[in-house]
Amino acid sequence: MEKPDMELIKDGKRLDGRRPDELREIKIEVGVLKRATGSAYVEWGKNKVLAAVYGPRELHPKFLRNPTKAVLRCIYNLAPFSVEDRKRPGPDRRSVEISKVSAEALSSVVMLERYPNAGIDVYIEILQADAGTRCVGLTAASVALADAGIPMKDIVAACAAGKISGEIVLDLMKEEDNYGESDLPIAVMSRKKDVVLLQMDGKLTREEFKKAYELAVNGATQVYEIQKAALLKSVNDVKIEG
Amino acid sequence: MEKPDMELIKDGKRLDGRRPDELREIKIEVGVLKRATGSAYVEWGKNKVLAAVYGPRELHPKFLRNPTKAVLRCIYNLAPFSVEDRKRPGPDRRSVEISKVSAEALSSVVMLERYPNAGIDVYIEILQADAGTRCVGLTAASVALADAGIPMKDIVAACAAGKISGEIVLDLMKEEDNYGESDLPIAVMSRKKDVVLLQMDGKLTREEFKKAYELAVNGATQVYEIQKAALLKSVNDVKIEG
Amino acid sequence: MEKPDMELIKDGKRLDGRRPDELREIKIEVGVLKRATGSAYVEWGKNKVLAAVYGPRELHPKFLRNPTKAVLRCIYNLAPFSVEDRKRPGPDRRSVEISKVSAEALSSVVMLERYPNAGIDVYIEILQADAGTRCVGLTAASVALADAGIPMKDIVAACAAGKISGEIVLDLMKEEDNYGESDLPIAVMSRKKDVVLLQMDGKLTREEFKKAYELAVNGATQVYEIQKAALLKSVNDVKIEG
Amino acid sequence: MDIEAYLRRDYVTNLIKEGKRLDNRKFDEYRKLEINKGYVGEKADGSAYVSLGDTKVLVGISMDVGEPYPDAPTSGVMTVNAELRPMASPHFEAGPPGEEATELARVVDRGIRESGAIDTEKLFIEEDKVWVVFVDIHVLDHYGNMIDASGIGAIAALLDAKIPKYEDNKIIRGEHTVKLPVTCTPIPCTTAKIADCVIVDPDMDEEYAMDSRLTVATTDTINAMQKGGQGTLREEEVLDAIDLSFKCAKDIRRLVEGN
Amino acid sequence: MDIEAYLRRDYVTNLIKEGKRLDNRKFDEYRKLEINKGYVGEKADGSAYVSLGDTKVLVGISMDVGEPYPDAPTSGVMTVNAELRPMASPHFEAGPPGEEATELARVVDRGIRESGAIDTEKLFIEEDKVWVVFVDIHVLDHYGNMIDASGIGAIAALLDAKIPKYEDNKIIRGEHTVKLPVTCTPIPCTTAKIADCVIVDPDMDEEYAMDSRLTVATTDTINAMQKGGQGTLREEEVLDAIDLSFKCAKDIRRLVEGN
Amino acid sequence: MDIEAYLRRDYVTNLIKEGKRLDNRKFDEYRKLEINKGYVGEKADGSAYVSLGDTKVLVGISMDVGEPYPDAPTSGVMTVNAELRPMASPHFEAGPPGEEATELARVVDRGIRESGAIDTEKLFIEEDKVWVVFVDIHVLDHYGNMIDASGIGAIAALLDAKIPKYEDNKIIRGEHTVKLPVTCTPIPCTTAKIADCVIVDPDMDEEYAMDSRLTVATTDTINAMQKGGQGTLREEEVLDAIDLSFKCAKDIRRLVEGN
Repeated sequence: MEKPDMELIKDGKRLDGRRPDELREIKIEVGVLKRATGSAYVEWGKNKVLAAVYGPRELHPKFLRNPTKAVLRCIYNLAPFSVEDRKRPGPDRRSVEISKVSAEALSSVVMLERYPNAGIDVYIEILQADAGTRCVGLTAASVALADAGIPMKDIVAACAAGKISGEIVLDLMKEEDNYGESDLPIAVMSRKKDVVLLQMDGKLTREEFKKAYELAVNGATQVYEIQKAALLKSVNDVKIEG
Repeated sequence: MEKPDMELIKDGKRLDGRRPDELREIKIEVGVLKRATGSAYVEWGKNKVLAAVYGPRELHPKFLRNPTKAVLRCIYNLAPFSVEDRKRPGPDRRSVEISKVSAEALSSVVMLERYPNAGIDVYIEILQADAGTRCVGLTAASVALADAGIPMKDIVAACAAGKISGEIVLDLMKEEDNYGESDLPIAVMSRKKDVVLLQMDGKLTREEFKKAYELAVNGATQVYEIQKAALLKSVNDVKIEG
Repeated sequence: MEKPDMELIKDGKRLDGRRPDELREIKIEVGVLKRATGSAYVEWGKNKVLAAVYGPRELHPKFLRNPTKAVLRCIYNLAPFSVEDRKRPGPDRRSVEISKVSAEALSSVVMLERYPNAGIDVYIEILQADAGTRCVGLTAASVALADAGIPMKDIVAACAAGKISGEIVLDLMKEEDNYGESDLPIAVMSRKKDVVLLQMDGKLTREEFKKAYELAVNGATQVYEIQKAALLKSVNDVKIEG
Repeated sequence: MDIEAYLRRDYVTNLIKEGKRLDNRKFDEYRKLEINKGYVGEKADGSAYVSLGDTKVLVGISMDVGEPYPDAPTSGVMTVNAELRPMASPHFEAGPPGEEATELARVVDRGIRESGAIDTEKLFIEEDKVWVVFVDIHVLDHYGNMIDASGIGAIAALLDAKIPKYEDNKIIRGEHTVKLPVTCTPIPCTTAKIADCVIVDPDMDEEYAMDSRLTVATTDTINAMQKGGQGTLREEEVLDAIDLSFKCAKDIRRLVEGN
Repeated sequence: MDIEAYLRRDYVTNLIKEGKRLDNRKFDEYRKLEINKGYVGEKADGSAYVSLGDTKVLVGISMDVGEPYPDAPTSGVMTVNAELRPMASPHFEAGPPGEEATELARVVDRGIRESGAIDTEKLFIEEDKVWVVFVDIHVLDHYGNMIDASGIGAIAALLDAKIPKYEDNKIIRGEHTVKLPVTCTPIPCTTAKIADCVIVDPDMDEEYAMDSRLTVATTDTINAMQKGGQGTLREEEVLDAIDLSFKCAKDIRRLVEGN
Repeated sequence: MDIEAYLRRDYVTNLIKEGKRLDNRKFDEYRKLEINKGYVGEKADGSAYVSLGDTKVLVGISMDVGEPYPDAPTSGVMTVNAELRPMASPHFEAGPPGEEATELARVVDRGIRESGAIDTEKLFIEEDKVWVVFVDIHVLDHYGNMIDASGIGAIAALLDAKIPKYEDNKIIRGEHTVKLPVTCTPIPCTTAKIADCVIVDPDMDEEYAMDSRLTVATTDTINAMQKGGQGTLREEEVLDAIDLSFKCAKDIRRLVEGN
C-alpha cells in the first residue's frame, strides 16, 4: 500500500517527457461501429477506448421507466486483456462506481425530458488501460452521444489533474497514478465549465486542490477542442460522402 | 463435530449462574426505527436483534400475489460482525431455512385474509448473536408487527429448551448450545399455547421431549409478558406524548 | 491434454468385446414419471438417462413468447454423482452448449407452429454417464415428446461414431472417448436421415468423416427401431390396461 | 391448476373428516416404499433409488478428499445437497436451490448428523486430510412427502457406500476398500395435520390440503424435528406425531437395512 | 410515494430559497450526532452505532488473518463492505450490494485508506500472514446522508477496535492484545446543492430535493471527494463545500475521538 | 425490429433463390477480412483486432502462471472466454455469458485445442506450475458470423503472443522472452443454408434468413464441427460445407499468418 518514493519529475519534465501542464496525445474517431446508434473511439496516451450509444429506445424492465424523462444508463467495462494482470470478466466494485458517476455526469447534459419513458444506454469499453480511463470513457461517450444525434445542452469533456513528486500536474499516466500522491478526475460542461463529475483521492490542501481543479478544467477545455474537431470532421465526411 | 465433555451444570447452577428453568435477561423496545411501518429491538442475554415490518404494501413481482390473502415474507439476516468469526454477507442455507420457518410461524397469527394481493415484509437483523437467535428474532418480529398495527389473532412468543449435561434446561446460551446434547426452539401463539414453530436437533427420548417442550412453552409465556409490557408502555408513551 | 497411446482394438474387437460397427446395449422405457406430460428412461451401455417433457404450456417470462410458434427449451443436466469425480451442481459451459444444440435439434421435428405463444420444456437428466450422453439424452427426449403426445414430423434418433486406434467405430464408450482420436455425435430425423445435430472434435480427414458420418447415421437407424418398439409397447400396454 | 388444487383440497379435507384417504390408506399407513440400492453403482460411491408411491428420489454419494473443519481436525465431513429437478414438478424451476430445497437438505442433514450415523472419526486420513462425504439428493418426481423419500434415500445410499482406494495422495476411482462406517439408521417420518387429524406420509393432494406437517427423524431417540406449514399444532398432536413416527420408522428401517 | 416525494421536493426547495430548512437547522448545521462505540462488543473486534438524526448505521470490525497483497507484502489489508439492509428503507432490496451500496463503501474506504488512518505496517504477522481488517457497514434506518453516518461509524469503530490474540497460528477469539493502530481521524462531510444553495448534512427530504451532493473527507488535508447526483457544481460551490467540510469535521472529530 | 427482420429475411431468401446475395458476393465468397495483430500490445501478451465486413472482434491473450490439470501435470492450460459486449448488438445484454457466448467460446476452443495448435508441453515451468493462456474474445460489433471472426482473431492473437519473463516465482510484466509456441493455424469457416443453398460467411441479414449453419474448423484435417440452427442438413450439404471450408481456410490462413 505504501507508495515507494520515485522521482516522477526531473528538470521540469515528466517520465514521458511532458511538461507538468501538458496532455498526452489524444486521437478521436467518430462513428466507428455499425450496429450502435452512435459511437466513438478515443486513443489517449496508451489508453484505447470505445464508446457506443443505443437509444432513445424502449426501456426494460418496465419499472425503471420514468414518465417525465428518459433514463440514461451507463456500463463502464474493463476488457480482461486491457491491463497487465488479467482482469476477471464481469463488473467489480470499481467498475460499478465509475458506471454510476459516469451516468450521472452524462445525465447532466442530455436533454432527457425530451424522451419520457425511454432508455438511453451508453457502453464504454476500455480496450487498453493506462490511467485516467474514466475521463477517456466520458470523453468518448459524449462524442458517441453527439454521433447518435441525441440532443445535449453541452458536450462533456473530462480530464484529471494530480500531485506527483510534490507538484500539481495535468493528466496522470500509469506510473504517475501508481506512485503519485493524489488524483483528481473531473468532467465539465465544456462551455460553462460547470463540473458534472468530480472525484478525488490522496492528499491535497485546499490551495493545492484549487490549483489542480483549475488545471484539470483547463485540460478538459483542450479535450473539448479535439472532440469538436472530430465531430466536425465526421459531419463533413458525411457531407462529402453524400 | 464430536462435542467434548464439559460440565455445564454445577450445584444446580449453570455457567452464567442461572437455574435450569430460568430465562436470560430480556429487554424489549418498541418503535425504534423511523422508516419502517413497525419495529422492535430485543436484547436477550448477549443477543441484540432488530426487527422491522413494512406493509401491507404492493407486492412485487406480481406473480407472487395471492388474490385471497396477503403474502408474508421474512428475511432473517446475521450481520457479518454479529459472530466471532466474521460471517460472509449474504444468505447462507441456515438463514434461508430460518427465514422460511419464521415466515410460516408469523403467517399463522397475522390476519392475512384482510389484505388480498398485498405483501407484508418482516426483516430480522441479528446484530449480536449468542444462541437462540431465531427465537429472539421471532419475538422481536411479533412485537414489530403489533407496532405496525397489523391485525393478529395472537402474539407469537418464542423460546428454546434443551438438554445439557443430561438435564433439561430453558433458553440455552452459546456455550450450552455448543456443548449441549440437544436444542428445541419453539414458538407459540401466546394465549392458546399452540405451537407455530418447532425444530429440534440432538438426542431426546419421548419423555425428555415432553419435558423440554413444556418447559419451552412455559418460557415463551414469560417472554409474552415482557412483550405485552413493552407494547403497553409504547402505547402509553404515545398517549403521554400526544 | 496429450492422449496416451492405448490399444483400443485388438483382433477386431473393442475393449468391451464389441465389433467396430456395433452399438452398446440399449433399453428404453416410456412413461416412467407421474408429474411430467411425457417421459422416457434410457439405459445405453452404462449410461442411465431420464427425459421429461412439460407442455405445451404458458411460457414465462412473457418476453420469450413467439406469436407464430411455440418455443422449445431444453435443459441437459449431469447429476453430481453421475460421474466418478463429483460434478458441482448447476450448469457448466458444456451443459449450456449441449442444452442449446439439443433444443435446436428437437425444434427441427416438433410442430411448433401449432402452439403459438406456448412453451415446451424438455428436461434431460443424466443419472449415470459413460460417454455419448448427449445422444442418449436426445434419444430419450424424443421418446418423451412422443409420450407427451406432442405432434412431430419425425422421431429424432441419435448416435455417435468416432476414430479410435486409427479405425472408425460406432458409439464410443468412456475409455474410447477418453483415449480415442475423434468423436462425431449426430442426431437425425429417423426417416429422411437429415441431420439435426452435428458436432465433431478431434482429427478426421474428409474421407474419414464421410465414413464416420454414414456409420453414425446407420447407428441412429438402429436406435430408431428400439425407440419405435418401446413406443409401440407403451401404446399396447395402455390398451391392455384400458 | 389453482382451481383444480382448490377443489382437490376441499375433496381431500372432506374425505379425511370421514376418516378416509383418497387412495384408501389408513391414517397411519405409509405408501408403498421401494428402495433400489446401488442404482448408479458404476460411477457413484453409493446410491439408492427410492419410490414412495409415485414420488421418486435418487440419492448419490460421492467421496472426495478434503480438509477437516478447524474445530474437529480428525473428523471426516458430510455435506447434504438437494436439487428439486424441474422434471419433478411443474412448479420447480431450474436454478440454485430455493428455500424448499434448502429446508429439505437441512432436515435430512440433521437427521443423519445428530444421530451420529456416520462414524466420522474413521474418515480421518492424515493431518489436514479427511474423507468428505457428499450426499446429493435428486428429486425426480414429486408426488408428495419429498422429505421422507429423500431422508430414506440418503441413509440407504450411505449404507450402500464404499470408501475409494487412496494411494500416493490420489483417489483410485472405480476401486474401493471398505464400506463407509455407518453406526445406525436414522429414519425421518412425516405426518400432516388435515382437519385436525394427524395422518402419516401425505401425498401430493394431501399436501395441498394440510394445515401443517411435522417431520420426526428417529433412531432409538428423536434426533431431529421440523414443523412446516402455516398451521398450528397442539401438544397432543405433536406427541401423537412422535409416536406415529417411531412406529412407522421400524418397518422402514427394516427395508432400508435389507438387500 | 412518488407524488409525496414530488411535493416534498417542491416544499423543501421553496424553504431553502427562503433561507430555511424543514427542521429549522442553519445551512451549515449538522443534525444531532450520537456515537455508541463498542455497541456489539461481545462479538465484534470493534464497533460503533451512529445516530445522525433519524439515520442509524451500525459498523462492525472483524479481524482475521490472511495474505498480504503481492505488491505490499508487509502491510495489513483493509476491506470495506456496505449493506443497505432492506429494513432501512422501503426502496432497499435484499441481495448483493447494488451501485448505491458500492459507491457508499468505496467512498468510505477512500477516506480511510488515503489518509493512511490505519498503520498497516503494524498489522504484519509473519511472511505471507497479515491482519485483515473487515469494516462492515450495516445501514439500519435511512433518513438521509448515509455516507457521513457510515464514514463516521467506520472510523469510530476502527478507533474502538482491538487486535485479537494470535497463538500457534490460531486466533484466540474473545481475547485481545493491543488496540488497532489508528494514526488519524478522517471525517467525511457531505453538502448538498438545492436551489443554488449549499447546505450541510442533507436529510431524506433534502436528498429528494437536491441537484447534487459533494462529499469531502478530511484530516489536515483533503483525502477523498465524491460528487453525486445529476446536477452541476461551479468552482465557488466546490470551494465552499470544502470549507464547510473542514469546519464541520472539527466538531465531529472531537465526538468520534471522545468516550 | 421484428417486422423489419421478417421482411429482410424474406428479401434475402428470394435473392438467394435467384443466386444472388445482398452485397453481391458469390455464394463461396468471404467478406473483406482485416487482421490487426498486436492491437493492444502495450498491455496484453498477444492480441488481434479482426474486421470481417462490419463485424468487429478484438481478441486478447493474457498469460498467467497456474496449476496444471491433474491428468496432464506437465502441460500448460488454455481457456477461452467470449463476451458478447452489449455495444455489439441491441440484442446483447450485460451479464455473465449466455448460451450464445458459451457456444461461441466452446467452438473456438475446440478448433484450437483439437488441432493441437498450442504446444502445451512447452508451457511447463516446474512441478505444479505451468503457463495458463487466457484467450478473451471481445465481440464489439456484431454484423454476422461472429464464430469465424472470433476463431480467426483467437489464432491470430495466439500467433502474436509472447511469453512473459518469469523470475524468482514472479512474472515480470511488460517484458517477454519467447513467442508462444504455436504449431499450426486452425481456421474456422462457417457456411449457412438458405433456401437449400449453401453460402459462405453469412452476414447479419443472412443469419436471420438461414435455416441452419455449419462451422468447420480445419488444419490439414477437420478438427471441429458445429451445426447450429433449427434446420436440417443432408449429407451432400454437409460434405459441400466441408469442401468450402477447406477452400476458404487457405486464403484466410495466409492472411492470419502474414504481417
